[in-house]
Amino acid sequence: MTQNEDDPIITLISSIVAPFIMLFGLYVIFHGHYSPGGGFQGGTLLAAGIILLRLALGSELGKKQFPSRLGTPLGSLGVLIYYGTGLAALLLGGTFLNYAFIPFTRLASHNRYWGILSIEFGVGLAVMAVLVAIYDDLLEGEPRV
Amino acid sequence: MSEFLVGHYFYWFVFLLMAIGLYGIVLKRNLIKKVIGMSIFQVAIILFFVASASKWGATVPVLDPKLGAADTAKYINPLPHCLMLTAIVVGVATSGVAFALIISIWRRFKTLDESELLEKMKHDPD
Amino acid sequence: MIPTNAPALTPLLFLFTGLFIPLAAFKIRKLAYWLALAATAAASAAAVSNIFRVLDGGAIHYHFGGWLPPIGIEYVLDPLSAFVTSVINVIALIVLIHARRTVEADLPEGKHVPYYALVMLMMAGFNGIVLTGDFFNVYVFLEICSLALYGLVAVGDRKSPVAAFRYLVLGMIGGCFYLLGVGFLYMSSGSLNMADLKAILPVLGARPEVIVALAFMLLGFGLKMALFPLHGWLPDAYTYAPTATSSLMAPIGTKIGAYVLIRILYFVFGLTFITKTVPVAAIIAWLGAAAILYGSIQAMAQDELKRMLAFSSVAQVGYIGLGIGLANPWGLVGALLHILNHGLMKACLFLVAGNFRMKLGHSRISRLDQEARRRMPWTTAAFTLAALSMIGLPPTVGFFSKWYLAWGSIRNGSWVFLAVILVSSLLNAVYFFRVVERLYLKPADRPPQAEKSGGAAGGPSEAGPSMLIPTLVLAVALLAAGLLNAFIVKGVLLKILPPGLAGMNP
Amino acid sequence: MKVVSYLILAAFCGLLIYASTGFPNRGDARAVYNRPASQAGTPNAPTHYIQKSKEEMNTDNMVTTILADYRGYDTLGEETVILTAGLICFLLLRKEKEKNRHDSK
Repeated sequence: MTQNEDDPIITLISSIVAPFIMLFGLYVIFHGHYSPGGGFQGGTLLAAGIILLRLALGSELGKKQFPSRLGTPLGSLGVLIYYGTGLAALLLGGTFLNYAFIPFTRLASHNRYWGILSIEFGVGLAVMAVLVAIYDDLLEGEPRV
Repeated sequence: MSEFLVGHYFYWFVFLLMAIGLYGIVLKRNLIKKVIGMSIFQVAIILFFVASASKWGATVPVLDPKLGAADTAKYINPLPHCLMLTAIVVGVATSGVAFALIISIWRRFKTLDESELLEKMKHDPD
Repeated sequence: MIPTNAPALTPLLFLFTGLFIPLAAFKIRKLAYWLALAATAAASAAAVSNIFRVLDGGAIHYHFGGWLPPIGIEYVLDPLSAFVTSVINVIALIVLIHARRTVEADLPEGKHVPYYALVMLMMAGFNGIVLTGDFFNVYVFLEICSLALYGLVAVGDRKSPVAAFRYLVLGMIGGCFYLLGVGFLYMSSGSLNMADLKAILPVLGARPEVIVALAFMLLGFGLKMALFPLHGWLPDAYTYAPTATSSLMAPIGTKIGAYVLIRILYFVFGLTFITKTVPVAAIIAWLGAAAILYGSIQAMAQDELKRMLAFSSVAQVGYIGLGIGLANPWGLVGALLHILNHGLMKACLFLVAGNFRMKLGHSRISRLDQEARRRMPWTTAAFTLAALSMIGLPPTVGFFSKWYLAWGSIRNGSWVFLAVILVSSLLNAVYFFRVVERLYLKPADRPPQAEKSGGAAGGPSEAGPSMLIPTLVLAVALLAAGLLNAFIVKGVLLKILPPGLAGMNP
Repeated sequence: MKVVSYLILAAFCGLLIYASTGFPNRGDARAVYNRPASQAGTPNAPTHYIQKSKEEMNTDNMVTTILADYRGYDTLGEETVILTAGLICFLLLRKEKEKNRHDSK
């Protein structure tokens, strides 16, 4: 890799754009019930925002925003949120992943609605964390110096 | 006959894409090109499933209050789309692992050409 | 709660541990191994108790999310899946007890946490494939376990990433072929559920897309199972992987492919389709016979013990393929018994290779001699017992599985297969006695070399108890399974046979 | 060797085109997999998804309902796949850092 030169245009534009990409990612996660979208797509957008900052500002500054050692634990936490939602349904008397048994509200269909939202959040978190972790690991593995 | 052609030509192009991907995997010597071939193959399979979901004159599988839910011909088939979301993720994961492997191969042998790699492995003690 | 959730218990347990290890062992790294061991022990207990549950009460269906089969995904715990899950989980437990020392020797400490997490995810994938009743779910769990395996292979020797990359390319082609087959079945019937498709396929008959779907599914799992012309990834992957990985994947990995083959051929497509409509069973039997000869002959030429065992695996997978392809009850019972038998044998032999590597610093056949036996008498005894079972001498279980296979070939009137089985037993004897002879009869006439290897290992000694006991347990299990084989066959295997075959009593 | 590979590729294409002769036309709303019941009379899953997802989950987007609820177990597997990939990259590539840390201490 060549010497990292600070290009003001790249730095400025990406620092302006990245928060909006991440905001849009959150929108895609939480609006997945009504329009095309969902946890995976939103998580990818969140990861894109983080990786854009790493590319534009350099890994040193980027890792202040999202430390790379958090990648794998956060990823497994995200999948555990998914798993935990399913397990809660199992413990409350249904089969695994039967959200109708989790008492978010009184209506079974609304319980399922909230169950879907909770797992979409888990999926988004896991995808974001793991994609950033893969990016970090690939960069670390690259022979430099 | 023409109806058969119009109804099937898309599948044939998808199969052609699969053959291109397989060609890249089997006959290309560079490991990166093999990974590219793998991605083409996977994308072809995704296209195949998504193509099978289409219905003429139907809309996206998001409920439209004006259309109602009773007539299934008004929405395209949502199941293959859902399956392919999974397949896309699997494809991403496979490419990620493939690149990780390629990096560790490069670190040890300093080459990504398959025949050179085999040559170096033959002379490598243990 | 446990009885109603019995089918989903083992994969969910492994999945939870696999997800929990990266979090829990973030600070305390030692926890990873013990968590993995505890989960495997619990899963083996659950799997073994599931066998009795199924034999008493019949198949149990488990509907994820409360949706009935064609709508949602179901798990089916029937005698076949209960049998295979208990085999793989118990073997994994024994291998994991052994794995602690070898993983410590092979990997730096920082890598233990992801290593054990990946082992757990791999086991979750295997259990998921065996238990599921949905074709697409098979694909998802297949990808989990094969991805985990690529990673587990790639942390071994210097050449292991190359072996892992080749495995990845072939495994990915296999997975994609399988997915394509599922797509074709979906195009012809609109269903992904196995039980549903079993009802639909007789109505469809031999339509072109159904035939091609079957071909692609068999190709895909033939690759995973390493059936003869598709075995290219196996020798390198087994040889260069770390000891713990190769002793996990050799007894378990290929069996999953065999299981899915049995499931697809006999339980979804049915006997008449695979023998009368499209004679794929015969093709699989011939490939199996070719694999037996090819693997045995290649194994004779190898010097590295692990590589010899890898080629012997190709041959043993051939036996299973032959049994599946015979399409009669004796063949299928032989194949199922060989799944158990080969699992125990290969685990035992790879553990022996691991003990040699750990204590002698190598596992080259040309450098083994009496000295090795004098130092490690118990390991050598276990090796000898496993070798006898491999050859198929009577008190061991290896004899009985070959007996059923031979009987099946006679009943089918296929004398070629009988000849192949007999010749291969001779070949097995040749390549195993080559090693056994060196261990018992070759005098240690090379003091400098012996001293060198002894110096590296720090004096002559037997492997530690955590490594020796699993090896011996497996060796004794071979004898026990041989002596109890009538119970296993009558009590479990005959209840597995699919409806078309159950009528013909062995 | 190269000729054999080309022959295998040609055979692959031939097999696929042979299979495609059995497919229904693309976009046909009356194709087998779009009918409310299969050939054996069992219910067809996509029909259920389209007609019932609003009623059963209060959610408009059918792909989301299938992904997260009807076939939610597949999605759990999918997340596990991507976590597995992350763990493998960790296992294979986080190497120098460990050594450096040991050296610096």
